[in-house]
Amino acid sequence: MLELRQVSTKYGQIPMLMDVSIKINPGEAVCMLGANGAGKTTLLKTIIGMVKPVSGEVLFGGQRIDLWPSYKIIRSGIAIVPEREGLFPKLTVENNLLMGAYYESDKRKIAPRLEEVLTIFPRLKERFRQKAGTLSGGERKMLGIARALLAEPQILLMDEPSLGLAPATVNEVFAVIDRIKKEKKIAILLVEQNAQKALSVVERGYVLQKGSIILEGSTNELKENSVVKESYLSAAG
Amino acid sequence: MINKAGAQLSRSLMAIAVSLGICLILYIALVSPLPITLLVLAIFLGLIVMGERSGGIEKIYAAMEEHKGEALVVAGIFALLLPLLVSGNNYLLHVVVMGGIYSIIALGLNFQLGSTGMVNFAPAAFYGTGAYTSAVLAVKFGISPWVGILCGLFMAALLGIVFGFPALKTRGYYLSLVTIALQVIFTLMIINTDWLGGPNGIPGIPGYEIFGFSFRRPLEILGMRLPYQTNYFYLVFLLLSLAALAASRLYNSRIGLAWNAIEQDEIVAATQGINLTKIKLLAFSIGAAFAGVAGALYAHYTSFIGNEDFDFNKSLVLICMVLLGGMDNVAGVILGSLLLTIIDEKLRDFADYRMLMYALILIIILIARPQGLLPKRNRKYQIKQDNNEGYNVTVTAGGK
Amino acid sequence: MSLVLSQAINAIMLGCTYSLVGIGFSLFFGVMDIVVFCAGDVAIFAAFSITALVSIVGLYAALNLALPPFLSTVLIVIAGASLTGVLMLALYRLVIKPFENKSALMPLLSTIASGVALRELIGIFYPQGRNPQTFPQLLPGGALSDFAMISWRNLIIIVATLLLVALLYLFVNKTKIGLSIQAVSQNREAAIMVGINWQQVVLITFLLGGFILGIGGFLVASYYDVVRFDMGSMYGLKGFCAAVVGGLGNVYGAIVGGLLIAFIEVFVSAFVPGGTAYASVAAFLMVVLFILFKPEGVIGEKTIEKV
Amino acid sequence: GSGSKGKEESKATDSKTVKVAFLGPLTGPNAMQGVGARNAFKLAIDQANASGKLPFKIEVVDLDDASNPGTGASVAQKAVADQDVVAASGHWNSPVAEATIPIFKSAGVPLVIWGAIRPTLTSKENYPYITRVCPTQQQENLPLANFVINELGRKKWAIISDTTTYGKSNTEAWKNEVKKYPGAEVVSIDEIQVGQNDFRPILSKIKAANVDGIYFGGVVMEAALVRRQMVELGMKDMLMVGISGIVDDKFIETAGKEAAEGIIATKPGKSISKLEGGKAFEEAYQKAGFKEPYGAYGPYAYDAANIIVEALKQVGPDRNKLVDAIAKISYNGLLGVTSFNEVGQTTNVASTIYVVEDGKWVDWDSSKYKSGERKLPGSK
Amino acid sequence: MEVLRTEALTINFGGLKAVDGVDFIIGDEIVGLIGPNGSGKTTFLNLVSGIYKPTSGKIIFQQEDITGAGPDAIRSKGIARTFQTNRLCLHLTVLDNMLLGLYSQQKTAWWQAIFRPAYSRAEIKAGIEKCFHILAHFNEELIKRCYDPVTTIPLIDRRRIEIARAIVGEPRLLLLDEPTAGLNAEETMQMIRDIGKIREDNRKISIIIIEHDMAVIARITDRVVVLNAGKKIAEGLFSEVSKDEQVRTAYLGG
Ligand SMILES: Nc1ncnc2c1ncn2[C@@H]1O[C@H](COP(=O)(O)OP(=O)(O)OP(=O)(O)O)[C@@H](O)[C@H]1O
Ligand SMILES: Nc1ncnc2c1ncn2[C@@H]1O[C@H](COP(=O)(O)OP(=O)(O)OP(=O)(O)O)[C@@H](O)[C@H]1O
Ligand SMILES: [Mg+2]
Ligand SMILES: [Mg+2]
Repeated sequence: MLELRQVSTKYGQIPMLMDVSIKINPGEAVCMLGANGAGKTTLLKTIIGMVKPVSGEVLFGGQRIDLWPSYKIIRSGIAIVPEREGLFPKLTVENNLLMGAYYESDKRKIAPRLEEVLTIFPRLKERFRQKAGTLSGGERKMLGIARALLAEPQILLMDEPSLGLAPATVNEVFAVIDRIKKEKKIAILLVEQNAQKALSVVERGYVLQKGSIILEGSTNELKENSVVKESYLSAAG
Repeated sequence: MINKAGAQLSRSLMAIAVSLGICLILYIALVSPLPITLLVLAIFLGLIVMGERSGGIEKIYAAMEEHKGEALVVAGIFALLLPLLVSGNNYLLHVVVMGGIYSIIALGLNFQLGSTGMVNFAPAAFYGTGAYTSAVLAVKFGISPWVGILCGLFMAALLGIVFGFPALKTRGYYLSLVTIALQVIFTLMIINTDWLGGPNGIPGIPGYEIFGFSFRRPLEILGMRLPYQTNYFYLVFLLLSLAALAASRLYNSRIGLAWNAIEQDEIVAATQGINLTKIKLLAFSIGAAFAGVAGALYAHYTSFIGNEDFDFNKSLVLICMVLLGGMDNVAGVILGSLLLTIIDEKLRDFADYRMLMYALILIIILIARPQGLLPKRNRKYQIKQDNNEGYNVTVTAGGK
Repeated sequence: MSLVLSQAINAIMLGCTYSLVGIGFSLFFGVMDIVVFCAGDVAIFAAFSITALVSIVGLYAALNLALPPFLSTVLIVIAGASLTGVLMLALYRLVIKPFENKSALMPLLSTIASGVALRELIGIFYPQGRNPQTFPQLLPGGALSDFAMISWRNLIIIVATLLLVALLYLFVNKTKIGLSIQAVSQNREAAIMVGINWQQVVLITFLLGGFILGIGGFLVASYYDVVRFDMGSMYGLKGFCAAVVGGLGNVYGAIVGGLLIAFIEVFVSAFVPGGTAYASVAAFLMVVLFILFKPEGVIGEKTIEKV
Repeated sequence: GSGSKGKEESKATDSKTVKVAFLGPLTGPNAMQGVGARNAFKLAIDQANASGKLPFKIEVVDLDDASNPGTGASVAQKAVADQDVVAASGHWNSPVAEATIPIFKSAGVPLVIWGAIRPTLTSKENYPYITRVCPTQQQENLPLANFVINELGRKKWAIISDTTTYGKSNTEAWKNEVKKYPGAEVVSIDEIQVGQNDFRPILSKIKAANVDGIYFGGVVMEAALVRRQMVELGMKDMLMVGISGIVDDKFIETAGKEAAEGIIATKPGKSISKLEGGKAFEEAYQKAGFKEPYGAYGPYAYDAANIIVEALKQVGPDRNKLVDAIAKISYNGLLGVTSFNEVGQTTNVASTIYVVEDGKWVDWDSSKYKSGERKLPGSK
Repeated sequence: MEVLRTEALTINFGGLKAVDGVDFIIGDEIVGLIGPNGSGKTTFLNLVSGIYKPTSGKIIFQQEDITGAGPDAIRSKGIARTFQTNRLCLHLTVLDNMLLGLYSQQKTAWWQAIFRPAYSRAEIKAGIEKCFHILAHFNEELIKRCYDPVTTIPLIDRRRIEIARAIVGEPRLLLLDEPTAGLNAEETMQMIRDIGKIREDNRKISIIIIEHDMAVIARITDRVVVLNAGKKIAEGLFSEVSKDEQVRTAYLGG
């Protein structure tokens, strides 16, 4: 469904991604692990066309999308959960959410979806008319996730969904990921630092290091791998 | 060892050469007609850009910082000889004197605009305060212009605090609107105050005198008769040097750092213990004080001041000087002010097209070189690292 | 008719002229987060292009042969405003776009400079451009009552101002494009992430903003019957003030702000002895006080910045 | 033989050029005044060069003071820096003249003022360096007051002036004049900005005050707008008067023919048509192909140029000698015989009263108003 | 010994009580501040560091009432902080950012900056030495890059610089807002070690730390305080608090 073939990107002169190839099948959840600054966010931005690859190609549903403008890529069925600053600070929580379903042609579908995400994150309901810019860090993250869910895409790109969330909410989020994957057959590319949790909801995973994929495999393979164990699953995690 | 000494020598020569080169460029810009001036400017800019691309400019900067003594001496000698070089042409000297006066204001404005990021559209009001204070004291009360400079400095600094007050509460566009409004109010109040001459301005302001020698008299040295502008040229040059020294020392101190921090992030600055009120008002009042001194100089130089000399357009020009030269870069600000004064004067020949050309030049500069001729530089401190005893820091900061 | 009433009418009319430019500022700032300082000059450009269309090209006379005068006027205004819209687009490309993500000072200066350039261009290239031009009378001039000041023209200006503001308000806050304009200005990356074609949105905003300024320029010039090449700088400044006093960001704030400034000016010059010379001082002082003590504007709610 | 000698001679004369500087507002809001005067000035110099009576060629250096004293000072510096510049004529704005006078004085370059009218410009201190061919503001307001107050019997006045020096001095001058006539009074004074567009608040107030006339102490553009808005507010039947600053066809054009009808203003000098050389001047001006009208001060600039030429003829291109020659001159030119008094002020102060009639400024004496065919606004 | 105490600290954002009557006390210890998202933890730090003014209640720091004091005054008294989303002066160099942390301790006034007496020189020298000393503590690499603008520094090092900046001025109380958010397990471990080192270096520094990573809380805190909806709902050793029913449902989850 989504495939990157030998994608490389640069920030100015500095190479960021090097020959990255990944593949996500329909309805599949895949995670991407990697240290700080490894290029995970860049990878997601490359998929949605915010960063243009210098070589390689990105395919989505069989079509080459790397030359498309971002809005076209998004409208063709990809949604993204932003890492940190992906909200409209002066719009209310409500309008921020509605922005998620902005290109849904069938307006009747929006109301039930809204209902649904607000039951997942009751906190957002409490803050419904507050400006997004005044939310707490965790609340913002929830809003980012909720907005992406509202789009009901074919594939959901999630950039560290557990970042800054309370433990209970983290559990909730991963439960939701599991559910939408199963119920709505939405494919998921999950970028996470919380490897333990991430590996519990995905089928496969990749490890990105300094812009290159150094490891890929099924959940179990990864869990057994020494690098993953040491860097992502050690005692503190 | 010899190699090292050789490298040292070549760097010192490089610094001297660069300094001389800049002086020559300014000189050519001054004496040539506008197209050549613009061409010279373009070439100069081209050289800088080339240097930046190839990294060569870093070597030059390093050499200049290391041997700034030599570089400054060269520039100083050049300045001392300038009245002879223009062979007593009083118009060219007049342009340079004005350039020096604007440089002083621009250095002051830079504290607000460049260092602290507070948009101030009213520097001309500070300039005017200095000028009017000193002029009124001299004309109405017969007080010596030398005392007038101090009073102008003081009054401008006071007004700086008043105008700086809005900067405590607002930022960005709002602040720019407030300062524009204050500038307009300042001009209107001068026009409406008959005591200050209203629209007539103040004519007949006396010149400076030292030991009975009037600055309005031609200067005779070595049997040569140099026009009276020469006297003012040396005075302005002296004060500009002092202003530049003060500005660069402030830049390299914790005050300059605090200004920069406020520009970047006020909340971070406050949580580091920076008293925003104090430090912001300081930027305004010191900056205004510079402009006040410049204003006093101007008043006693031209002998006439009127509200048109201190209006919004003048503020705009002053802002452009800082911008063209390079925000928060002392050398850049001076360079920018001198060049823009020269260009501004040359544009006079184009009568009807002057404002249009001015606007177009400004837009082109903004687009082509938004960071200015000499962009902001990182603060450097001279640090030597000894292996055993940690870090041996010798402070010689104060580069520019 | 009492003096106070006639002065109030003067103030309302003056306020309208300020608001007409002010809404341009509000649209660009409140929505695009950018101050387009040459808005006043753009409006005056529109007035000049309409003057040119009518008195040089002779369009009005030509149209009048086939259409009722009312329709000809509308067509001419649309033509002038469209020109202005295109001009605004060009300005965006040339002097605003290069400064995206740069310090706020840059677009401010570049638009001030382009305002100067615009008015100088008019002064130089318009025939006799530095002299005031008589603005063609396209609006019916007749008085509605014995009182000369209540004329059809004044009424049309007031109604048109209100209508413009109302439509713009609805557009910005209630339509999809309006919301996406806001989204783009607040966070471009986020706008991209939800699939907004931000370039298109920006173009539409500037086109629309130019169009509205064009209509504004037409109405302002109709009120004075005269246009001058350098009128725009003052209108720009007062319009900006109107937008700020009203609260940047609410399009309808510009009306409140414009009226407030106009009332202060008119009443100071009419009822304060010797006040005429201080009318502008009073107006600007009010603006300063507003920014300092109620920066969110007359209407507009205060929010505490989240840290 | 003789042919080659003639060539040599012309060569010699060609190589010798003398420069005279013209200063005035060539850009900005007052550009029309400056450009018109500059054209007339150039015309005179061109004529002098063409006459072949001079042993050298005169070149005009025209410098834009932009109505700004700072600019003025700086271009004056430029002018005196050029040793070839032996004399100058300048300025329409008094503050600018104020700023440049010390410069000319200290360089010993004679300055003939063609259009700045603040009384204090010509003074004992400035004599003999500074002379002036045009009358001062005081000299201009006097005949106007006499006419409208004394002869027409209008007593109650509202003053509208701009905040420039020109406006403020006019306000002062008019107040002083009004005082001279028993029963006459000024009931309101309003100061406007140059560039202001809306005068309705002021006019509404004046309307309510019921005055006999509005004295306008500013310049063309604002005057035209004031008149236009007077008509709009139903004040067409109120007299409006002014001095030379509004006597310009642009006033009528901008205010509108209808609205301008019956406006009265005085202008120093006699109307061009009445001057001896007036016709020739107008024709020459036309022929020279200048785009802009010569405006109110064109004739003064023209005479100023000729005075300089005359002095040059007398003493040659020497700054110091020219200073005295100009100050002592008695020159019969376009405006009649000009000579300067002990402070350098012209003694030639004839003035004419104009009224707008059918879209033209017409000499009062030959107007339908004088003959009683038409009635001025506000006549009972 | 009591370092900081708040009494019934409350702040209102237009009807929303983000912090609601919190009594808090910290001595020579590391206290963890935990609670669900939006429970008012960051707001509490903002109150203590003077960025927000409390609607009611008191803040007492070392026996002195500092309620309502500005952030700069509070920093000068010895409370330093970091931010939830990393906040450095991005276009200044690493060293300049560090020197800012020393601002409140340095004395050079503006006129001294101009005349630059020996005293001021010595002050700068000592300051830079101190900055290097602290940086060395976190990452030697940063000393080599001390003239690089922060924009070029990787995120994790930025976070280290932020903490280094906070402690270089030797505060009595350090407030940390989610220092390990977004770090992977290995990086988190390192951060814990670094924070531990701060305490080893300077026994007299108390720390309030906000975290959502319970492993971190368990490892380094002496005590925790739990907020929910702006109110304090529990406090004590983490091992005990984590068994509290209310805390489990509100925060930790099943
Ligand atoms: N626009 C940009 N220009 C230059 N460099 C950039 C830009 N954006 C990111 N970088 C740099 O690229 C590197 C990788 O960034 P990226 O955000 O992709 O990493 P990441 O794997 O998502 O890390 P994290 O865990 O911090 O989210 C970082 O060092 C960052 O500083
Ligand atoms: N300036 C403000 N205006 C309005 N509401 C605010 C403001 N600041 C914070 N809030 C609200 O106060 C509540 C507490 O926010 P705070 O940032 O303190 O939460 P937190 O405990 O730090 O949460 P997190 O763990 O998600 O960072 C939130 O619901 C937030 O929406
Ligand atoms: Mg990332
Ligand atoms: Mg928080």
